[in-house]
Amino acid sequence: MTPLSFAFAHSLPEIFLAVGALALLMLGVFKSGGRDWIISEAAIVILGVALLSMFVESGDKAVVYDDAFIDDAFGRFMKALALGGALISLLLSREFMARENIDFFEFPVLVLLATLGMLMLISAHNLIALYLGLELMSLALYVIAAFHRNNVRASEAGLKYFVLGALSSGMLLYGSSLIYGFAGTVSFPGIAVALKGNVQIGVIFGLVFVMAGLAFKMSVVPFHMWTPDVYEGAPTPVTAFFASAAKMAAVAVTVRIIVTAFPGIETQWRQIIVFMSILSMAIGAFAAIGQTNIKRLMAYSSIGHMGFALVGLAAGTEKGVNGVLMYMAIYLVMTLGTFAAILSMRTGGRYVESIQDLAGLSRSRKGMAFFLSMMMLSLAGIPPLAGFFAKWYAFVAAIDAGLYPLAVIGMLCSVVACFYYLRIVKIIYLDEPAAPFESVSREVTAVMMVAGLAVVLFWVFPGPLVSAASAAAKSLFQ
Amino acid sequence: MNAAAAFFYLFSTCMIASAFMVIAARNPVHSVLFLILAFVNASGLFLLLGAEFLAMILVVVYVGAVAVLFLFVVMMLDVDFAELKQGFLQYLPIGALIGTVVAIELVMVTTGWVSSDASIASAGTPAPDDLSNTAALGRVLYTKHLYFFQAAGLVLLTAMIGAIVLTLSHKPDVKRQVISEQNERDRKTAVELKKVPSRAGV
Amino acid sequence: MFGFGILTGLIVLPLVGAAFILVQRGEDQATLGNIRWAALSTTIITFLLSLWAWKLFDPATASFQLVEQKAWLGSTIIYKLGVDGISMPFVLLTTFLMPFCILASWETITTRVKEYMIAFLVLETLMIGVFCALDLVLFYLFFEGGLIPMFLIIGIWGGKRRIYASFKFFLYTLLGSLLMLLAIMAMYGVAGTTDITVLLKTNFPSSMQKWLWLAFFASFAVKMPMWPVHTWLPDAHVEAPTAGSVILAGILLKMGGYGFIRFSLPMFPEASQYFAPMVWGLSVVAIIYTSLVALVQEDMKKLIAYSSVAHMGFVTMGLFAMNQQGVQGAVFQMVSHGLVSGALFLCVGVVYDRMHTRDIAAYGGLVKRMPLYAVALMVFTMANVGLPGTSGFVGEFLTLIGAFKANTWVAFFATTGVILSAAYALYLYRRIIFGVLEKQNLKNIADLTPREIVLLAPLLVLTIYYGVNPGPILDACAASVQGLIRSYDAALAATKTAALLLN
Amino acid sequence: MYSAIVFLPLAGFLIAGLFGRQLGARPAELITTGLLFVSAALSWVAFIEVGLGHAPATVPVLANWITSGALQIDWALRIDTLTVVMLVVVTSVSSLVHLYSIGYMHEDPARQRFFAYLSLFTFAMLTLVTADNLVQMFFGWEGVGLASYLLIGFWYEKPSANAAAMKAFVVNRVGDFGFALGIFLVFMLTNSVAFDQIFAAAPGLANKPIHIFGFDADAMTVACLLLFMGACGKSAQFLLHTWLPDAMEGPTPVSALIHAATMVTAGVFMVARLSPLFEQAPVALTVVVIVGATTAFFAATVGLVQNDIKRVIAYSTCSQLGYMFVALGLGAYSVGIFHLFTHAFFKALLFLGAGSVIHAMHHEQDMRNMGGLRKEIPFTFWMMTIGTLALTGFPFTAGYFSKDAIIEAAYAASGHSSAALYGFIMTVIAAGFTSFYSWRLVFMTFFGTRGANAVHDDHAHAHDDHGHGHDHTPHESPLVMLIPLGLLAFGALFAGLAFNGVFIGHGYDEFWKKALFQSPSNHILHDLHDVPHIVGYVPAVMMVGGFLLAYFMYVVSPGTPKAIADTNPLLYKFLLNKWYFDELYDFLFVRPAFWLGRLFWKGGDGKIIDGLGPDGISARVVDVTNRVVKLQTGYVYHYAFAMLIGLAAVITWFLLGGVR
Amino acid sequence: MTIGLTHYLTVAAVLFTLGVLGIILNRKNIIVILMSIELILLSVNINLVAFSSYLGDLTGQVFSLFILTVAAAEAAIGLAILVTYYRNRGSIAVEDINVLKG
Repeated sequence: MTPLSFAFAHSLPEIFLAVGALALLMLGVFKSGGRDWIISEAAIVILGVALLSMFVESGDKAVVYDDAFIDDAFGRFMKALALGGALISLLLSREFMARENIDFFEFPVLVLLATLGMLMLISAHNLIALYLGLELMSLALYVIAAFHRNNVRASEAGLKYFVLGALSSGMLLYGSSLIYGFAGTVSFPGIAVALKGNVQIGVIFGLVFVMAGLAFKMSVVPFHMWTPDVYEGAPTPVTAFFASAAKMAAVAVTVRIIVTAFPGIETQWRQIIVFMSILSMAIGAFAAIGQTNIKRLMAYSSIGHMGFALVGLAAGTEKGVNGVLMYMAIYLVMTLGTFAAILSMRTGGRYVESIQDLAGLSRSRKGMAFFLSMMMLSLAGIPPLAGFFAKWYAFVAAIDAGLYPLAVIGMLCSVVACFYYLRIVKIIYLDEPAAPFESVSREVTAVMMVAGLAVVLFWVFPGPLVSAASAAAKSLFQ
Repeated sequence: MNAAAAFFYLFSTCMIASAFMVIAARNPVHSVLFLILAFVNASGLFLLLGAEFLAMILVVVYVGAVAVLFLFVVMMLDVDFAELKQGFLQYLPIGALIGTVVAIELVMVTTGWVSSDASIASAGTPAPDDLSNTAALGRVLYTKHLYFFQAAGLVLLTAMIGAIVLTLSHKPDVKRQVISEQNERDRKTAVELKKVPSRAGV
Repeated sequence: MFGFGILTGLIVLPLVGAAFILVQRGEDQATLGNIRWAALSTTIITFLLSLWAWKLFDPATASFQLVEQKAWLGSTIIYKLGVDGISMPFVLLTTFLMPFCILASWETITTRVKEYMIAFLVLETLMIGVFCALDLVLFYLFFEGGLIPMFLIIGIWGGKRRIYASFKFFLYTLLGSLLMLLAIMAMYGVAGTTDITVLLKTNFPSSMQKWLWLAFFASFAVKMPMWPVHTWLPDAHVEAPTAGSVILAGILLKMGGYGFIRFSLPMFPEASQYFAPMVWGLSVVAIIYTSLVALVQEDMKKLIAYSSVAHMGFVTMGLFAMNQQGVQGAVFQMVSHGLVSGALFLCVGVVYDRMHTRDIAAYGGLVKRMPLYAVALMVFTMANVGLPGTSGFVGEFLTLIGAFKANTWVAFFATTGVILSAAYALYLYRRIIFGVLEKQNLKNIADLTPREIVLLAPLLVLTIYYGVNPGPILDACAASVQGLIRSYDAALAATKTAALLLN
Repeated sequence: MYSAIVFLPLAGFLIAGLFGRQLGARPAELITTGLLFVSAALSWVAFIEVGLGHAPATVPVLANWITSGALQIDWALRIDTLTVVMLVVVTSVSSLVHLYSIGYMHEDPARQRFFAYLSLFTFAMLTLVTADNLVQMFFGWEGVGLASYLLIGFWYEKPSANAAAMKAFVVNRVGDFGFALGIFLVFMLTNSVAFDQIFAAAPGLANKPIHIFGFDADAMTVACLLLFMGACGKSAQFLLHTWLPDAMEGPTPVSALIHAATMVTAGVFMVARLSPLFEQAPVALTVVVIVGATTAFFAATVGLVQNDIKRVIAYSTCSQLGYMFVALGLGAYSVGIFHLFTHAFFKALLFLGAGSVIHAMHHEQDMRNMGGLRKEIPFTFWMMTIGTLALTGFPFTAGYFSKDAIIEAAYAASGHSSAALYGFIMTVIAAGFTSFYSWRLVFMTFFGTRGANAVHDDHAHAHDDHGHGHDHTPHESPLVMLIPLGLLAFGALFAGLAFNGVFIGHGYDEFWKKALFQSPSNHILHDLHDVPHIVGYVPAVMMVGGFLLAYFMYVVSPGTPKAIADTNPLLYKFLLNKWYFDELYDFLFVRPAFWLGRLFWKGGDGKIIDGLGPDGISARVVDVTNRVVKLQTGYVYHYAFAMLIGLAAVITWFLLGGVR
Repeated sequence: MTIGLTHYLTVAAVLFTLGVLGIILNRKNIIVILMSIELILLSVNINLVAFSSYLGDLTGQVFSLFILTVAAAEAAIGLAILVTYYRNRGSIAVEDINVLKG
């Protein structure tokens, strides 16, 4: 057993977050103001510090807390994404929460706790750690989904999310129990060892159940049904948080468990992944076409994008993981940028969510129109925008692994998907202007601009992300 | 048939029957009570398996806390339970069919379990022979599984915050006790003397 | 400059202009004037720079020149630019046509001038990039990127059915190119690099070649466009603003042909050989079918659009004839078609600006009021018909003669296009220009303005110049085409030997 | 000098075309005409030097045109006897027509344009005849087509003129289709398109089989037939002749220049030029004879009943071109060229004379509205008579020598070739018809009384609006129009006599040098002189017969034609409607083309391609979308159910599939 | 007949299925759904404890212990959300929860 200090050193960001959350909680309670920006600012700082710590090279990977927690480049990469997502979501939330009169201090605290859950999830190295991380994240997410507690839609969203989420974690647990029983261990590498030359169908069943639970969190078809409703009903910044940070954690743990625990049954899990990937891409593409609410549309869009990310995972190779990482990183930026834009949609003193409200945006708000359009086209995967590179890396891996039908289906779906992204661009640029939007806070605009520039100019300077992702993917296979 | 087997069948039959009643009962209060029954039976099964600590915990936590919480909410929300569960019957055939299929498949798979030396050898926390179940758990819970313990704590904290933030409402028309204010009261602030003119009313 | 070469300069220059326009503020006439002049001068400077590049270019060698290379996406996907005799003419064509597009939009575009100019300049960057890129991913980037500005150009400044047209254009071409993207990925998987110069030397297994070829074909055939995936073109053309049509016909269509020469033929010689009959068949159908369709059109732009499809049929036919005449003819045909169809669309724009209709029936007897216009249109119509002495002839003739060597039936049917093109083109001309000027609203129509003369005169001169002296273009690509064909034949011979050895 | 001959007209075209408006009409006319006369003078010098003298045949290369692999095409001038003959014909007639047009067109507001076109035409024709390779010839070939198109459609406000112009171009293109394929095949066979190389390679290609269009055929035969198809188009031979009569919509000088003297003879010239090829393809030559003879006969029959003065002459031209091809097909290339040479003079004369008549009649072209003009325009009458005499082959006029030579040649060859026999019979009959319709024209126009058969159809008056002040007294044309008539009449009378010897007689070898090729087995020229004298009289008999018949029907008994027409209405209608070729083609090609076009457009593109393609797919996508969206009911239990089904499906899959 | 692991697993499987069916079939009352979830978790616990016992490994019991903990937390959150929802909507019928759909 490694000394506890060593373990602490490797889980410093998590500890920092946990302590920070507790401190802020106390601060919030004792200040008793209820609505104070200090808390959320402090939370942002905490997240920022944790994010920065991810860039500190801490050497090779280390497994601590008795096989429960792993610290490696892959984890750091995904944690950085999750933290980034959380940070930006929190940044975006400030104005919204204030305007909607729900700017309670608990919100930043819950976001911190959820983020902590994500980090634990990303670093999980056995099934118990996975479950606890997942639940810590989920419980906090259930709450903040319903955070707009006087709003029917928000509480319905929270309720649906909770019920289905609980069901999914039940499935995950059932699967975990099967895996534990058949492999005799909960440790990921232990499972991999136990599976060597001795594949029982019980483990495969366990894997299916576990994948179902994780697929729910990733919002992958057929475990995606909650996504549109919850995305629509939850407060917009919360939706942004779901779509960004929560996805990162879910994908990260899926990748990790598949790569480290189940390399022995590649054929089986690949079938599951391919199945889910194809369905997700198709449903994401088709269902989004009929949407009129932009948050709902983003929900279907995210379903589709998870399908694309899974294309990379289906390869199961280092290249594939690299593809997933690139995909998630770029997807994160696009999503946050889009949600920043959605948060800029405010007319007559209230937030609007209808796509038609964007009509003629290019006349009234040129910058926003441009960035949102670029975001849409990037989500559609049109080069030279960043979204193209995301698809590139994912599909290259699939092609490399010989998954041609999957790749072809994916491409066809992306054409269908392109239609609705294009429709938004059309509404922005080609339609007659609707009521102009009111001005929004500087941070929302800044997020939109930074994300937009990153998406548009990614191709000019792709080096850092590419090398970081490939290093992260490599670390997973060491 | 030995006693263990008899008890096993007793507990499991009761448990499954009450579980069925949980979802089938018309009155939610009955559902909660059947849930309690199911947990108690499960606790019996745990005892049969030699997990005494968990058996007790199950009774304490579930029967004592969770089930009561349910009961509390059911009562509080005062929902109408007289309505027929039409939908229940509508989806019963297909639901039951798929459910049965899943159950049969699960059973088929679990019968394939074999205890292999390899899986026993890979056990992360072998059960010590010289300690009672509770003691053995206690030894690992705060040492080996410290991380889990802390995480569970955070989960509970989250649940607490969540429950509070969602349900605690600061209604403006509700009078609340503020101790400092109470303490600071004195005659001057508490009592106001008014000169009431006679025969004029207040 | 910073280790970048002249080609990067060509690519960046329009972006600089776009950036300059971007920072212009205000909606008043002076600002709009500035924007227009900025766009025009940017394109002209780019053109001059491309001329300088041409001066540095040595047509005697088949290898890539002016090559520059930088690390980009990791070590295998690189930023690599270069031109050879096949791409150089297209680069020049692009830079040459751009000032005309700007000029053509000078007065007709009055709304959102700033965005319009930026879209065009960005488009120029992307188009030049397509022809200069020596890395497949980079190529794809530019190739697909062009969709965005073009989508906006059609969608914002287009005609009545612009939404339909722009969506059709976008999604149609996207579908094709995504399949190509998969092929690119597969090639990357096999070769471990996307450097085109390396891929040109890579031998792909023959079973794989067919799939790769088909995937590339899907993209280029749509882009060309070949029959039966051509239906987006008439719609796009009809709805696009004049300059958009010019670019579409002048350059975007050429990307497909360029792609065939650059990728399909040299990289998948066996598959090209295998599928050549199919391409011939489609080309012939395109030539006859679309010519007939052009004959019955009632919209000027649609007619020209259909004739473009027919002319592109000659290009594909020539390319897959795979001999010196065919391929060189195809290159020439593309350049020539760029000039001629661009000019024709400009001509349509001239009357459209005056009458705001493209209905052929709305015109008639224009020669009475617009003699200069009639002359210009006559020259371009004749070039479209392929009259010797105009640039249209050289390409058509060479592709046909090349095709004849490859397959006489193909040439036979394709040559009927000579008759049909005369029929539809002259029929159009007759209905617009000739006859009695009896429509009341045409009575005061004015002849070409100085701006329009400046617009059309250079194209007219070049159309005739290249018809009489096609040497500059043919010589430029001769060595490269020769190299292409030599390696193609060598590859086929090698497989044949291998097959014989196996037996 | 040779460059000057070719490029002076181009200069004229550019000056008149580009600066015509600034210069004004008169300077433009003078410049173009002047340049043309210089060119003509130089041509005669060249003719004397190269043809009659001993200046060597040269091929000065001007510039490279197209180079692509083995294909090397130069701009070059091939100067040999054949060329100079054509140069003389082209520049002479052209310069005279220019001159004539100054008078004829003097009221037209767009004269500059007219003269520019004329010069452009001349330039194109000159490049055609000086071409050193097939492609350059094709350049000239299409160039004259363009000029012809422009000139026929010169009066652009006339719908019939526009239609005729288009028809001319398109029908010519049909011929060019064959020509182009011929060029391709020649290139494939010889790897060159330059005449020297082709001719050098030709003997080696005789009887060489080739697989083409799915058939095995004789290479040279196929090549020559394809090339001949081009000749047919340009020279308005049977089946591709329909454009020529319609082309009469153009101003009359145009008809004289293009549709009589020069352009239509390009086909003849081409076959003669390519004689080394045709000599290797006897089957092709047979086809040439048959087509030529058929045309000669067919056009003559139609000419019998036409009422438009220009159309009569047009059909006559068509018929005469048939004669030329008969000669070529027999291998008597020089005879064909000789007829071309003489025909140019008398046919241009006839056309210009007709123009003078029309001019006098204020743009009236229907002969039924004429009559008795002999008195009013005597000079024109005499000129027309000379032309008619030459055309019908009156002894010692130009036509006598060339036409009779053709008939004799046909007879000479008929012994061993049924095609030649056919040619002989047809040409003889056609000679009679020629005589008849030519005299008919003269009699209807110049004899009798005005308007004896008057009809008023709008067609004839279509361009009254640019007529004069309407004084309907015919008047003699100005001098500037009469001088060309006189000069051409001189040629029509004496060209045959003067050049008979060098073209087809004793001076043959010395004159032609090696410009025309005859294979060693070709003795036609020799046999020609050995035919029985009786054969020489046959045409004369036919001529006299035709004259007498015409005289009887139109002077002695003017009611006869109508009576004959009434008794044979079917035949009359058949001939009057030109054997219904236009209707047939309209039915066979034009309508189907439009019908197919519409079918492909609405049905093919609209319904099938778009309907199954983009539009159909997008509609299906929307259907799918609607269904998918319906799945999203909003009910938690449905969502959970979906999860369960997904789960059940996957585990069932694995259970059934087992551990693979 | 001795009671083996399979027996326990079978019981757990049936219980799991019942729990899932409870979620799917129940139409009227969301609280029953929450209780069904508890049934699912219970089945998992039986599984884990049974495995733990037969493997002679405590990990399963530890896992089960934490599941119990989390399940309690989960129930709390679930009921809290339910209460919020009830306040807004005045109903906890499952069929009423479909404002969000499509």
